[in-house]
Amino acid sequence: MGEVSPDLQSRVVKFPGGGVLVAGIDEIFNWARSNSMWSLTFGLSCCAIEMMATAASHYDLDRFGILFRATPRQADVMIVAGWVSVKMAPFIRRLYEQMPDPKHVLAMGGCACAGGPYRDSETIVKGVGEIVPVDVFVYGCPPRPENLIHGLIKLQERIREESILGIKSREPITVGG
Amino acid sequence: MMERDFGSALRTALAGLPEGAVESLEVSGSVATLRVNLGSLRAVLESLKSFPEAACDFPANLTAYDTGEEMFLVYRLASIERGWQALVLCRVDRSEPAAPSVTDLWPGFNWFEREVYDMFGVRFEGHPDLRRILLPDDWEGFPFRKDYVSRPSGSPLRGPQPIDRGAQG
Amino acid sequence: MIAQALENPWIRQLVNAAMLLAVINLGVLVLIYLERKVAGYIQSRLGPVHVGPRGWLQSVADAVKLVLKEDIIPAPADRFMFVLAPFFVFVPVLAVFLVLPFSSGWVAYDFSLAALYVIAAGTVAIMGIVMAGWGTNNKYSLLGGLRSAAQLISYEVPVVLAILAVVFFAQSMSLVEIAEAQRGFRWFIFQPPLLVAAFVYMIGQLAETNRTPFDLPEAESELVSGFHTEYSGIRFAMFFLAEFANTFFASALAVVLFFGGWDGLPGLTGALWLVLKSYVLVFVLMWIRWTLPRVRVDQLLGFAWKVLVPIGLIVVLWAAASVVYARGVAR
Amino acid sequence: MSLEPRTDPNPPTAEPETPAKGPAIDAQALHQEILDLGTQGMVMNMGPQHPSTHGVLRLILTLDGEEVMACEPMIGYLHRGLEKMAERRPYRHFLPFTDRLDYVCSLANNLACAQAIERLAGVEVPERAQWLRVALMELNRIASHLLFLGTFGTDLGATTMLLYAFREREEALALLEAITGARLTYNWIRVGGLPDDMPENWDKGVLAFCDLLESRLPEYDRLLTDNPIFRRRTEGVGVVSPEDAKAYGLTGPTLRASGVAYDIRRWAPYEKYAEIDFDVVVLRDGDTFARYLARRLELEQSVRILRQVFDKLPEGPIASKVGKVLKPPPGIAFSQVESPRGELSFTMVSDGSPNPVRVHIRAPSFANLTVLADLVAGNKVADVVAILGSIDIVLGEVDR
Repeated sequence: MGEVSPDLQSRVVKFPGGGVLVAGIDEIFNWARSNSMWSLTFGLSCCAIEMMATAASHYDLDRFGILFRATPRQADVMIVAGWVSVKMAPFIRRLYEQMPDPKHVLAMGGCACAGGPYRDSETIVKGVGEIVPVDVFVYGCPPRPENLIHGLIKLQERIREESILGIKSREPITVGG
Repeated sequence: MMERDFGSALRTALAGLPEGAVESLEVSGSVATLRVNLGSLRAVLESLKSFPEAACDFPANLTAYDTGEEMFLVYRLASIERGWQALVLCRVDRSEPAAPSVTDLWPGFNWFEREVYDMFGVRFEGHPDLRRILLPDDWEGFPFRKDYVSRPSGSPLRGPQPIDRGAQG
Repeated sequence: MIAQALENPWIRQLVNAAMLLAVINLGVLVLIYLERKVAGYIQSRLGPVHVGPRGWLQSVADAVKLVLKEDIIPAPADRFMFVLAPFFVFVPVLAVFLVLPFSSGWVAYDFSLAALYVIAAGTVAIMGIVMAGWGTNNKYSLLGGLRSAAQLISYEVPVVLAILAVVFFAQSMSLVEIAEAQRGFRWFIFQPPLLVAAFVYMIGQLAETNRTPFDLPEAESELVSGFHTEYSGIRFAMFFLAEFANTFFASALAVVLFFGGWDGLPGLTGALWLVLKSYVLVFVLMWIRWTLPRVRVDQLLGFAWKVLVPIGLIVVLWAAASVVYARGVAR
Repeated sequence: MSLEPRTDPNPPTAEPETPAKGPAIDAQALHQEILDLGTQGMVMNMGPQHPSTHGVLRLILTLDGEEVMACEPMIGYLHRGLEKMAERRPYRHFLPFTDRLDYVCSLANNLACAQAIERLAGVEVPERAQWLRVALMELNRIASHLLFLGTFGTDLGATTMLLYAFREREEALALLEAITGARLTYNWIRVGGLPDDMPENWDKGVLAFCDLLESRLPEYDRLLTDNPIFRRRTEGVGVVSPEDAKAYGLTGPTLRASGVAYDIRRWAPYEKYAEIDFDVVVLRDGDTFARYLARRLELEQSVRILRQVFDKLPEGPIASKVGKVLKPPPGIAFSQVESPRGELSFTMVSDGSPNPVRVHIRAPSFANLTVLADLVAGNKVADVVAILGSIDIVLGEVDR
């Protein structure tokens, strides 16, 4: 959805019933988009193992309609699980750009959020936020499956607030470790 | 009993070498530590592998370490049938580090030698394709040397990435 | 005025087709939900639960979301082939439903050569898949496309032989007559040659619908996602729906050919019996999908030509012999 | 084996000269001409983002249709320079980093690192701590092998195996969490022993888990081991002869599947393995199925070991006194531990200062991966995934 000029937003609301119309459409779109978040299998390291454990039968992400797709073309959410090295960064950027809109990024684990314990390592990017705009930071090393599900639910709530008239504030959400 | 025949086996294996080849040899438990000078490193390793008594045919480990003044290569060869291991230490000149490659004796050391080159800059003559293995190819310098000045890790995409917070593409 | 319009055969066909399209799409959405639930229970987990009452609206949410996605046509892709491929895969699957007799009166178009038409329409989908593989100009989809072309062609032959055996018994190509011939529990599955034909048919259809253990084309772990790697949004939804519609049709046709179509206890109307039986068969297909590993390409093709086709030929001869023998006895 | 794809030795001339009219075409010559046409391989890129979740490994495959002509693994996408960071820290501060090496069996790394420091500094470990370390190691090995069964099944298409294996693995993780407090990165082995004793009736929990696991193993066999499709996909694929296995420095189940009996727990026993009666799983034919079966049978051996540990567990201190600042004497020492992937060994060099001069981590996955390039040539694309899965590598310890 392209960037909608603000004055259009006011003009539409003034249109009798416009507000309700837009709200109605938003309601359906966001319900569909938040309940069917297909995520890109993008496991880098230890958080990937915990992501697989979350998707397995004990915690089961399929309950929320989250399916793991292998290609970026069919993914809505990119879960970056693991530390991001200098050599890997261009690939992450390219994968992010290959994903169709509307797309979101969930940085899982301390390393993806802010570089984790590798402060003095020369080949680690201090947080995936330097490469792709991140929506939800889930801290923890690795975050427990409940944390990841908490982060995903927060992302669902964020998607429900979106509107086709351009996104309101995009402050990233942070879920504690 | 283990020390005696491992020690004696080693001495018979290394008997054929020129005098200064093996600087020191001690055996403790099932591990023998040899200090070898660079010139006859290849000969010692070949004899360790080929000599039936020693039969160190298993390439356990190959690495290097740099103490700031001198740099050492560390080879660890094991003999699975006989249950003992040989730790071969060899001093390498720090400014121009070079060593004979043993990839033809043990293909397993192929990547280990590439890693030592990648991290210490030791050029292994005779290695099939000596390239960087872990670091990006355009990386300057050899990080594990003591005199390596560590670079602050800027964003890999050349400079801080403008996070387009507002625009939702 | 509407009654008048319905007299005109063209309008009637159009209404039939439109109604059929609606029923199939609804059925496919239910099928997708069923697949994820069955997969869940087989894998000792729940499957979709939070979307709508007990997760029923999950596939509706998926469909609506897919429609809303950005429509990406990759730059290096050959636009013409890329855009047309999903239609070449989706339309034949729907076209084939026209001849499926839900019950004696309920058939969109009763066609005397229905069996032949089903096979012919089925092969158009192969072209669609190869177009998708080649059109996206991506190595993964190229490999996926070529693999699935080889697979579909080599599994078309056993399916044709199985249908041929049934046609011998029913003495007619029209699906309605085939189902009529099985009324009163004289189902073809009880005839020995057709029991083997049923197995050959089901294995062939397993490969036709690209389901494990034959889901080579979109082998997850090997070719990322096979021929629909580059498709996103509504175009991918077409492939997704086509695969499930094909699965439903395969089992519905199996019910018509071997399990007596709409023939069942008088309690329910005929059509419901057919749908019920095909859902049982679809469940078996899903069960197979979530338990068996994948076959390698050369094993897959070897199995088709060295095992299935010979058995198919034997079944055809056996069926022909038993029909001639039965007619000889009758006279 | 040259890595460049087979290029066409002599490109066909602009227009083929037309054969003289009339004579029948010589089939043999035509056939020969087609043969030396020399098709050019298609270079395909598998990874670094790859569905079979082994982490970030990039395989550059040169394909001739479905056949793989050459394969070059590219690694380094998870490289953090851990060994350089170890040189900037005192010895014991490096222990938490070792969890992030082989993050599927972190306790093996902790033990290898702690053991190297203990050998360097000459620290004694009390009996009870040694026994408990063995129990922790075997429990972690079971969890790691269960993960292998799951991902290997998924690589071959049996996704249900992943869910079943993870169901049991969750039980094991719950037990490990009960004693160490973490699910994956335990950091629970200290120089000189363990940070704390086991909670009471933890051993009953472990024994109950052993019975549960043994009741579930037949289920795995029905799903994978005795499945004809699985058998045909893995038997005879990627065969490694014992000589090659030794020459490439393979270790662990990958080596033992080729018939070489080299298990550090039996070859150079550490902790209390010398007093435990278990047998080393050694198979013969060295193909992908043997590598799978080796790990599948090791599950039973680990259960057997766990059952013996708790009745021989003595009372006593859990850790020995180690000073505030640890300055080991100058010298070189190395530790050897049998991690689920092979021989994990830390080589440490000290010059008497609190920080080590060099810490080298000999990762089994790094050594096992060298064989992939030569093993894969000549197989199909589907076999590449099967062979890679059967070597069971973890990229965290390959790239360090």
